[in-house]
Amino acid sequence: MTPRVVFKKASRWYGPVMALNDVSFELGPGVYGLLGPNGAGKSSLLKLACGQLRPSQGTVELLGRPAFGSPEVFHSVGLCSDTDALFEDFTGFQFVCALLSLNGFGSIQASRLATEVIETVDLKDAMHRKVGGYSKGMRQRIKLAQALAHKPEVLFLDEPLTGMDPQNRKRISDLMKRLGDEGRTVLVSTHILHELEQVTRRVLLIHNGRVLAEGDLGEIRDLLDRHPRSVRLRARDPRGLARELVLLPDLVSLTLEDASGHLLAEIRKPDAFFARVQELSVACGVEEMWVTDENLESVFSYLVSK
Amino acid sequence: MSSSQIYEQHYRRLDASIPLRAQRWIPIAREGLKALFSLRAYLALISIAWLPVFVRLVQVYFTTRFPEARRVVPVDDKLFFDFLAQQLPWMLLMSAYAGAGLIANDMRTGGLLLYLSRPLTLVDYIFGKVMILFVSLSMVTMVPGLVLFFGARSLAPDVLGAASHLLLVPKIVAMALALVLPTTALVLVMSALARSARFAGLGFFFVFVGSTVAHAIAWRATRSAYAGLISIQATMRRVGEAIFGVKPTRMTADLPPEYAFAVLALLFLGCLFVLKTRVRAVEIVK
Amino acid sequence: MNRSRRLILTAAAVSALGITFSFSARVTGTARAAVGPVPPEALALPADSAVVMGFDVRALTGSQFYAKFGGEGEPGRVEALAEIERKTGLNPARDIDSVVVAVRPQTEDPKSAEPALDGVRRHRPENALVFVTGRFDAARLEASIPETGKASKERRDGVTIYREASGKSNGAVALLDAGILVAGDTASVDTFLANRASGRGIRDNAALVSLLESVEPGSTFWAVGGPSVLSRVTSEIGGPAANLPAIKQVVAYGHLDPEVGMTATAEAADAKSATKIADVLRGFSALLSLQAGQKAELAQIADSISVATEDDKVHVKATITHELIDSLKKSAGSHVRTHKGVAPDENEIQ
Amino acid sequence: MTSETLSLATRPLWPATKDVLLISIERMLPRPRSFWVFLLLSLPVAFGALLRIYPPPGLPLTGFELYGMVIALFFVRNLLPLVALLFGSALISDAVDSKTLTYFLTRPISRLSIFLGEFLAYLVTVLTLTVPCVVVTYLVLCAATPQGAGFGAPDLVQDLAACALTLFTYGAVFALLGVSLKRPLIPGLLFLFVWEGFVANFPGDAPNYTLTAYARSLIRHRPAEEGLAELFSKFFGVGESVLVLGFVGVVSLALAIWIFSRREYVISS
Repeated sequence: MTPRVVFKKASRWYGPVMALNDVSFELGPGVYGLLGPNGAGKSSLLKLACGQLRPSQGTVELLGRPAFGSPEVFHSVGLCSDTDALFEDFTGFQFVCALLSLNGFGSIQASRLATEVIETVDLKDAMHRKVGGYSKGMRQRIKLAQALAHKPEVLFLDEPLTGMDPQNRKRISDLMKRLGDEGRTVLVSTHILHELEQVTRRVLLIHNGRVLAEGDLGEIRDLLDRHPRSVRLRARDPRGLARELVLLPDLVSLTLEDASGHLLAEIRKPDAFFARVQELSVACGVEEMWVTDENLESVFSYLVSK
Repeated sequence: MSSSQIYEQHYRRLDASIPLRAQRWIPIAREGLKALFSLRAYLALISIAWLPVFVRLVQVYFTTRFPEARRVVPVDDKLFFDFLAQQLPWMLLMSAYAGAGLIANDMRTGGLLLYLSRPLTLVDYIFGKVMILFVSLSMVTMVPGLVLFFGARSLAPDVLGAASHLLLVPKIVAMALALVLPTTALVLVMSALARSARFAGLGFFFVFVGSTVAHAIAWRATRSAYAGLISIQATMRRVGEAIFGVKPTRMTADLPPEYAFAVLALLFLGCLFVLKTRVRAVEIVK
Repeated sequence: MNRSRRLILTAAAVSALGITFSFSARVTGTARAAVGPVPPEALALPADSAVVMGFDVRALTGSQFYAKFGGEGEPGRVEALAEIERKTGLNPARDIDSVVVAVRPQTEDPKSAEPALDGVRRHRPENALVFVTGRFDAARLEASIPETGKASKERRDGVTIYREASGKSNGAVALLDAGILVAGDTASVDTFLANRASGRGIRDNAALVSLLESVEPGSTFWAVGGPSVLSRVTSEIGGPAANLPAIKQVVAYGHLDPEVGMTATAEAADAKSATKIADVLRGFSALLSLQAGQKAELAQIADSISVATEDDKVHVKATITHELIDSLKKSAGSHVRTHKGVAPDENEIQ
Repeated sequence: MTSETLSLATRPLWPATKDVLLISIERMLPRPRSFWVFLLLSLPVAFGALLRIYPPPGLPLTGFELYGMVIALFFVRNLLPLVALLFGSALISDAVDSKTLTYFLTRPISRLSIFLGEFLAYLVTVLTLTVPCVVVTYLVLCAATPQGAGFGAPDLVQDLAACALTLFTYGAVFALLGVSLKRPLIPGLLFLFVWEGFVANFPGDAPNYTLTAYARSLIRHRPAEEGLAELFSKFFGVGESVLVLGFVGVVSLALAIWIFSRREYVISS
């Protein structure tokens, strides 16, 4: 099957700033994660993919046509952008119907499709309320609804789960999985790793405008686990706390900073460590805890340095 | 029947123990002005608005070399009145540029909440914003007016050198205040009423131009000087004419300057009142 | 999309109702709508006007007729027009849309009727008021006035009035707005302005209104005359016309494209007089035919004129093609060239 | 889920334009800004009503003349260009500011459709706000006067056409500003009040280069000029004015469409 999204040596810069550097990949059916820290170039990549930006160099193709300047492809493409922008004076139903009309659906068909998709994103009760009054999660879901309503072959979802409660996160994650299983191409961008884990194992790792890795999420997980993370703690009784924590098997190092009274721990299995700290919090008077490098930035720095 | 304790639930006033600083509006004004002065377009606007000062100074210099030219272009009170009156379009453009977004942007983006989550009162916030605009508008009216006066005085000491001419300084300041204060208040009201800076700026122009045109029509229809009271521009001009003691235009010749002044004062106070009631950090969604 | 649809429909309904109301007011006559070819603004022309005539300058300058014959002109005339334009900024062909002229009978003014130096009491020309619509450069018009005589300027109720104060004549020009100019003798201009303020005017003269309403809509030029002036016309022209019976009223109108056409209806005192007038006209036509040997075009002209009577009315219709005018002009030109320096033949039609 | 997608071809121009138009009208017309503009445009109605109810002694003008002043000075010369600036400059830039342009740009419709739909929505919106105000002003000032409401009926229709043309041309010019500049307000105001305001009353051929000189020439029964304008203002024939305004409007629209079609809009959170 021909790939639906093709980047060939695509680069994009805004003035002197390089947003995307020599990116090449192809996407077929299925769900893909676009993973990278803030400012990595995820949004620029998505904008290039759905024809909002021209590549400064190289080519970007969508459904076999140049992504920029081919509005016809949007019969089969949906975008849920990261901007929190809606037609504020429209009801949720009107909003989806209006955008369906732009796709060429007549009013009856648009109503049917809109009702159907609004049910899918669980907004039926609020569909006749103005979107201006929606909560953050509801806004996110109606945005998703307009992207899904015309049943596109290719879906670009930029941070789709932002602001949703756990129940809806689950619902939307399941929906994304289902769409992938149906043979659609879904590219989901996020900087939160575990959000992706629930949806797909195929990821594109992007950092500083470059695709660092393209592959299975498990491998990245392993990389992460091999990379020790630093945790800083402040407690009433730092020495007592240190005595208990040293006993943990996956502790790499533990430093007591005398001047500030802080403990600095390097750990491999964060889950077990956090559980133990929880248990000790009352006895040792744990007052504060910072995970100093548990962001993707540090993981990527680690990956880059490898 | 058993009874249980019912707690009265209400908001309690927080008695902050740290007293508020005295000039709390200063950081707002300072940061706002800093942001404006970093914009090239703002500086360009000020520069263009200052061109008439140099033209007038050349004019004054010319009359010192050719005193007979003073019969045509006299160096007197009217010179300064005309100068300030001609600065009006620049002041309006500056109002739309520097003032339209002052409150509108804060209310749209929720920035107002950030301000009010500091030890600041609403009055401090409004005063800070007023000062940003006041300074900006003074930069194209009062300041160039004073520069023109002192420049002209040093170029033509024989005409403006006498101590009595120093009275022109308060006159220039007074007319500049008559121009700047109502404009500042009106622009800020428009900025508080509109969520978009563009709409606020245009809304201000709508009101200003609308009142001027309405005056023109009402005057032609009634030939009554009192029609001038509906025009912000006409009242400003009339007050200026009275301050400088120059001959009024025929459209406002019979309009008592006190009335014009009262209209401007009412406009200013009314706008401040609207600002006080309208500027809210949290919008109640019904 | 309901809210916007409701707003648009409401706006459309209000506007449509308003426009319909205005036009029905115009049609039902509750308004001061145009009377025949006289535009509403000109209805303040004096009610005692005896002759009213008009010219649609726009239609003229836009016509094929003008394209063919209007561009030519004697050099002197072109220069004169250029001079007018230089002085007043007015290019009649470009700036004037229409002209209406009202001729009033001379008022009995003992001073103005005093005998001239030779002791002969003459009829003064009738008072005339010219109403012009178009675009006027007020500043240049004003600037041009002092050059032609001492004039005073007066502004009254938004109207600028220039009065000639030289004493020789008593003309006045009023610029009503940038698009309307009224000129004439002071009394007539004042009457016009007074009528305009009070809503009175030509409508008060029912006879004239009915004449005006019989002018064919869309005519390029037209004229109507009532009895007060016409009764004197025939006697004053002199010559063979002096023997014609008096004409009570006349309506004439015409157009220039695709051919020059004119229709005139004159009302005589009775059927007998009408026949007499018709006979004179037919005689004139026959005279033209007789000269066809010298000029073939004259026969064509004679053929194009038809005269008919109907009770006390005489109808005259004439249609002259542009080609005929062209050939007439050419032959006239050649004639003048042949007889260079000699007075034109008395039979020649210029 | 069965695929209901249509064939991969950009939607035809007019149906797509119509759909954009319907959405854009709904986003433009029933908004507070339209309400405020409507209030301002209906000021002459209140003014007229006041004059009719309490006529000042010795009012020297007829109702029709007053109406002429309102239409020429208030509407065509001042307020309508401002209305055009408000709505026209916002055409695309409002969608950029509110970050909703992406919704249009990710549909199978051409950018030409988007622009035309938005521009038509602008025209419908401003005409919906303006036309009733002009008509009602006319009726309030002219009905039941000695001249009557029918006196200027043809002028009323002609004036409405003049208003529409003014809104079209200025709207197109400001739409061009809106798609070309990030902050079109100040350049727009400079154009209106410095260029149009002064140059139209300059001597010589200077007024030929302003739009207002042509727009005001369209009002046949305009009042006499006063002040500087009385000395220098220039008027043109109706045909010439219509041609020039139409030409400038069409050229501006074409340029705006060209720029909009080629431009990238980087909309980010």
